[in-house]
Amino acid sequence: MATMTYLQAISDGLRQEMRADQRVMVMGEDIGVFGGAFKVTDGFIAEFGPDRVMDTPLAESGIVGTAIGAAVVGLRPVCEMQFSDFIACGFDQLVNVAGKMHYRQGLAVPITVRLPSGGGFSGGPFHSQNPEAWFMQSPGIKVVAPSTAEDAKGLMISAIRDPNPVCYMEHKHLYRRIKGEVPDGIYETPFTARVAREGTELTIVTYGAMVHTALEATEDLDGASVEVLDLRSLVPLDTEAILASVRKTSKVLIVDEANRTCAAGAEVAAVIAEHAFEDLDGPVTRIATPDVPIPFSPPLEQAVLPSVDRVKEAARELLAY
Amino acid sequence: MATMTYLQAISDGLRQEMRADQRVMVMGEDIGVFGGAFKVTDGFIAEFGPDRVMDTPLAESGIVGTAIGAAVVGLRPVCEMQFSDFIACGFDQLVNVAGKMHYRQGLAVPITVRLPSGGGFSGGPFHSQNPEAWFMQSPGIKVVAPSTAEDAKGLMISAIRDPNPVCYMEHKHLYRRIKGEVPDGIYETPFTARVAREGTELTIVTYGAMVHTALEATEDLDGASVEVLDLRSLVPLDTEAILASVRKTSKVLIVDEANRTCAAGAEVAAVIAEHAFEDLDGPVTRIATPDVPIPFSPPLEQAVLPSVDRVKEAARELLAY
Amino acid sequence: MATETARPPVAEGPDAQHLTRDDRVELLRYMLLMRGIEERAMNLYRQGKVPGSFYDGYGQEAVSAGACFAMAPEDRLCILHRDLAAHLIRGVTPTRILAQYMGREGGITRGRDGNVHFGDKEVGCVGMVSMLPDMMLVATGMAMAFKAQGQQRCALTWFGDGSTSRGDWHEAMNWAGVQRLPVIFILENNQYAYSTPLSQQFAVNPVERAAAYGFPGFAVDGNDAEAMFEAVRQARERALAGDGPTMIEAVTMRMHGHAAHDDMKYVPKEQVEEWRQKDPIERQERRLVELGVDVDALRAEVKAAIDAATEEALQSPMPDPATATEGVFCTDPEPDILGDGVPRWSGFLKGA
Amino acid sequence: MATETARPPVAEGPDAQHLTRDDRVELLRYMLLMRGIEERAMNLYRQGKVPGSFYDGYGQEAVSAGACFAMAPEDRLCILHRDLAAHLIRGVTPTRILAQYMGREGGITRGRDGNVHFGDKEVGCVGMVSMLPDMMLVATGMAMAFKAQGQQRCALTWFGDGSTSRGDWHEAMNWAGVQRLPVIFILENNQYAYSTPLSQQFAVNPVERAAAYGFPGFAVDGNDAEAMFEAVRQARERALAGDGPTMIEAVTMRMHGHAAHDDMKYVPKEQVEEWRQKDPIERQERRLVELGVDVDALRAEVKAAIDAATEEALQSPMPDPATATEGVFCTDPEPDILGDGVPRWSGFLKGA
Ligand SMILES: Cc1ncc(C[n+]2csc(CCOP(=O)(O)OP(=O)(O)O)c2C)c(N)n1
Ligand SMILES: Cc1ncc(C[n+]2csc(CCOP(=O)(O)OP(=O)(O)O)c2C)c(N)n1
Ligand SMILES: [Mg+2]
Ligand SMILES: [Mg+2]
Repeated sequence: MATMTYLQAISDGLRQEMRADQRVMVMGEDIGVFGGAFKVTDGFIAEFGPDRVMDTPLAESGIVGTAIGAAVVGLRPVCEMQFSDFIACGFDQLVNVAGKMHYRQGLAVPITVRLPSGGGFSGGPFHSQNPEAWFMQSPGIKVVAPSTAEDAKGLMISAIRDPNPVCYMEHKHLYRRIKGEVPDGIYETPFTARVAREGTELTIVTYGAMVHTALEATEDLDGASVEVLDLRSLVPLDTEAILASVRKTSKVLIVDEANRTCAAGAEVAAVIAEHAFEDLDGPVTRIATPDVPIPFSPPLEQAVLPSVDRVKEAARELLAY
Repeated sequence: MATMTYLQAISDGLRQEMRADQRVMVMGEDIGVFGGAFKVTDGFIAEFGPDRVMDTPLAESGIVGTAIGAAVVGLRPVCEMQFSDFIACGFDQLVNVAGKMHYRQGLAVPITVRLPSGGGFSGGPFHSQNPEAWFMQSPGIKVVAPSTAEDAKGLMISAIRDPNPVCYMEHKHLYRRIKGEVPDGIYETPFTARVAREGTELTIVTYGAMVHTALEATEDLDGASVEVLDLRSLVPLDTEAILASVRKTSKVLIVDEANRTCAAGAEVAAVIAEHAFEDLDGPVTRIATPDVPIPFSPPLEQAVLPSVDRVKEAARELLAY
Repeated sequence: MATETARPPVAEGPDAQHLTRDDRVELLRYMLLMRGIEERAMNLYRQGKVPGSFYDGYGQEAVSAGACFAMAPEDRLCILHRDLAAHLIRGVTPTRILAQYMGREGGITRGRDGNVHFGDKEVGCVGMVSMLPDMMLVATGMAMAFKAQGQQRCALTWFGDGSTSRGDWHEAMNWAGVQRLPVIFILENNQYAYSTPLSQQFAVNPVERAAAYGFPGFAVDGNDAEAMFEAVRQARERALAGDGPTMIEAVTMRMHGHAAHDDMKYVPKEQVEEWRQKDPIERQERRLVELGVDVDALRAEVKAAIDAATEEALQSPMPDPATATEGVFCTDPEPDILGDGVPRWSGFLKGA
Repeated sequence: MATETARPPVAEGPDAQHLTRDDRVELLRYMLLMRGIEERAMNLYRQGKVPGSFYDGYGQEAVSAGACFAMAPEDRLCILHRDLAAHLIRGVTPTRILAQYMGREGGITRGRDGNVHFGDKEVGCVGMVSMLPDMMLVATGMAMAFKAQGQQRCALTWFGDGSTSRGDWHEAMNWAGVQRLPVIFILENNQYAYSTPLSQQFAVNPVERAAAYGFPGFAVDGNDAEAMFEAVRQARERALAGDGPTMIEAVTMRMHGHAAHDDMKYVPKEQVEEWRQKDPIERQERRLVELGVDVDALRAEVKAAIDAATEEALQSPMPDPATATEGVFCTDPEPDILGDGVPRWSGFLKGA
């Protein structure tokens, strides 16, 4: 065990898996000599060489498309988008080529696409998005979103080992802010939800950076017993864990940093509304970023991102319901 | 008034608006001399000339991107995607350039993107998608989806007149199958929901081709009084109309042809679960296409698309709940 | 640049050095098979047995047959919608192709995907997606993997004239060029993209652009299977020698409509007539007749094979609707990767 | 093709025919303003007053100043992240630019977007998005509209060397070429894309590709504002004459890191040193000193303007959080389109 930041844990997972499996390569813009915009692959090129740590041209469709080609002939490419927002430029290759391949012709596409996502530091409209729901809406793509250092490493390894395209949502605002004990060596984190805190009176369903917002908001909420469920995986979605928790608490608050409409939180709400109707003692409440590009200026950005205070307020309302 | 097919009504709306407003132009692959893959713009080039009816290179990003450029200097471009599936290739320009422009710098982007969508005729995984939820998840883009000939024309005109980017979802399976009375001349259909049939015991919330499936399924459902709400517009979403209907009937079934997860139907369910909790007498039930690429072979395709029978069954269950 | 946009350096006429008499017969066989299967499929389409739409490569048979014949079993391909002969040469049976068109369980995609959108992973092919020319990048990625692993293999893909307008074309060209990858790009210039003539697609023929990416581009008579073979054979040698990509323009003509529903009113009759004179199958037949080959017997053989395949394909059941949602995800942690094709050219047999 | 990839046909040295003495002073003024504002902004960044990251165009001032100076008020532009002088020349005040960097209400985007991602619609500019080089297509579309409406106007955009690898670059080049549109593309070749050197971006310099799209490409000394002006002036004449697009490579060097956080360890010191000798501002100053211009006075004037602008920008309030969700959609059915810029070059004043 070692204490690592979320960012170090991502690097560690990648590095260990590259040591363990010659087929694993990383590719992306400025990830080689420079070590990546966020330094996730710092030092990799020295250890693994330029064939396995590939600086690519500035071409996201190219990154995803060539990764698919490399995957079907036996490699296990891990692609980095410099920011998750740029996946819009590689969207077609991901949803149409990678996502539909196995269903169409039984050919597996084991690629991992690293998507540094999320806001909170004045990244503005093009460096703050949480685009996971686009891929939840696109069949054939798995989506994971770690919130802790331990899961960041374990999910990285599981994502690489998974024989399907996996979008690995890494929240930039957790990179250096979140630290934790991380097991040594190789381990796989399953694509299932995790109870981040047990509770009996209210369930908060969330993932990624919002797990920490939810925990902080309900750490000491007038003594209420609040369960926080960290989804970890969005595709597959652990509906069993969600429903089990809701059955226990009868009240649910969903906290999602993405733009509200048709986001992961909407899907979770829909699942609960259909399958836990009898168990609910209050409305399925959603907190999310309104449908607005993420503004740059701090007061504006803070006004749109879900905050500890908003979560507190909504939780109190539901508890009192 | 004249009787027109849904397809003719789209053409008529486009043609009338081009006659009324010199700024309106249409552009896309094979839309000029050939009149478009579905013949929506048949005869247009003869009437309006090649500068206003532009055959473009095979380049979807180019179509959307140049339309944006033309719009900000004063034109009102209507772009055709040959199939809605190809918007994945123009995705970045639409969500990042068009969608965020007005918020960022107060510059309007009045473009309409025609998206021939939907399955039902062995189009297979690349010619059958319902991609509207991608754009519902992307701030700054309006999304409309007519189900009748009258609305197809009226929404086309409203979409062109709207000063924002509008995705106009035209369901291919309605093109020649659906006919109706269409008012002459120019009229605008508002971006609000429409009660396709009034009822008191159950609400079906739906849009596009599924309106017809819902109407057929509940035409004579053991004498039950089923309200069918045709959303018509997905962004903005007419939550008032949805909630008013649910308050009246207390039961709701959502029918959506898109892949289930994070689709428009999920959003509708989430809205209801949050804001009509007290009014519900049964689970918010969703029928949608499972998360699978739309298969080509008829028995497979029929197995995944929502059918009249599945709607009947779900409606009966809810009515009996 | 212009100097490289030329025919590849080949002696005129059939290349006796590299193609044996048997090879030349095989080339004809696969072109005949392609045409025969597509004609049969069109009949089945008219009978309502082929769902959706139907695309064919009538008149373009030499492009895929000649090119694929030069590819080794361990090479990998992304085959386009007018390149049926390539599937056949790699080893896909006519039965499975016809079953594919009809959406049967016995088709390559088991009814999941339709018509030409298939590839048989067992014989080293990735099925195309509809979005053109996405497969350029997939082929480039295969070549990237070969080079990264120091393997002596190459990748090949075709693409249409119209599809060169799209961004992925450029990303692939640039990527392959800057990394000097063992990949062969075949521009299938059949004069139209759906209804759009070349003049509305580009101001300069894309083959002229190859040099602007740092590799050679050659124009080849796309209706001459042997010329196609020779150009690709040389391109493959360059690729394996580490000399990077090659682009080959196969100059040909789409003799049918874009798809079954298209009457191609937009194509001048004379243009079609002119190209009819250059039919690639008749051309290869004339050569073989000169060599004393019994072409009629070959035709009969091919027809019999297609008859039998049709029967068999019609026996294949429609897929079970209960399976419709299966296979979206791969559940095998160590799934098969692409397999090898069948060696067809005698040059590979000698080598083996 | 190679013959067109050359300097545009200009006599060496300052172009006395087209630039008056005042014009040449103005060019220097805007370059000094750009550098001064960016230096000031970097200080504000270090003081924590500029949120997010910060990008500048140190050493590249001539590229935007020279090019934009040649554009008429009725022309339209998409300005890139290292082209601040273009905003100034079009008519955006230093105060609004500094307020923009600091996320204030008085900035061009009123705090909605950050740093260089802005454009002032009042003066005919569309703010860039982050995704490079998306604006190539927007500029192409503006030119398409001008041509469709028979207007005598043109569009211009810049793009970086690295961004030429992306598909949108190609779609724009091809589209502009095949439709012969009045658009000017300026390749800002500053030797790097973030940490990536040219050798990993392309095998052939993109300016060499212009001919492959059917229009000329010229390489210009990007550190010479007057050469940039003259190249763009000529390109604009060609565009207005109906002769289609022009690509101009501005050969320059990114003298600072990619953004404020980047120490550019990956750039050899000698390379930076070599380019320091070619500073575009010093160069223009030397010319003007020879003409007897009081450059020190100009510098003082510019500094005073920036001081005043800084004060004013700091007075601008932060945006009201209550407005954070406003303006996603336009509610005016007849919204303003892009407006005209300020005529700066004497050639436009004469004409008026
Ligand atoms: C990205 C994309 N946009 C649109 C289409 C629709 N479409 C199918 S084939 C075709 C024309 C293709 O022309 P070309 O590349 O020349 O190939 P050909 O069919 O002539 O062999 C078009 C526009 C498509 N398949 N992909
Ligand atoms: C599509 C896209 N991918 C990645 C990035 C991240 N990024 C920002 S600037 C940059 C390098 C750009 O290089 P170049 O085009 O040469 O412009 P320069 O900054 O050198 O002026 C990168 C990779 C981006 N902005 N857009
Ligand atoms: Mg073609
Ligand atoms: Mg650069």
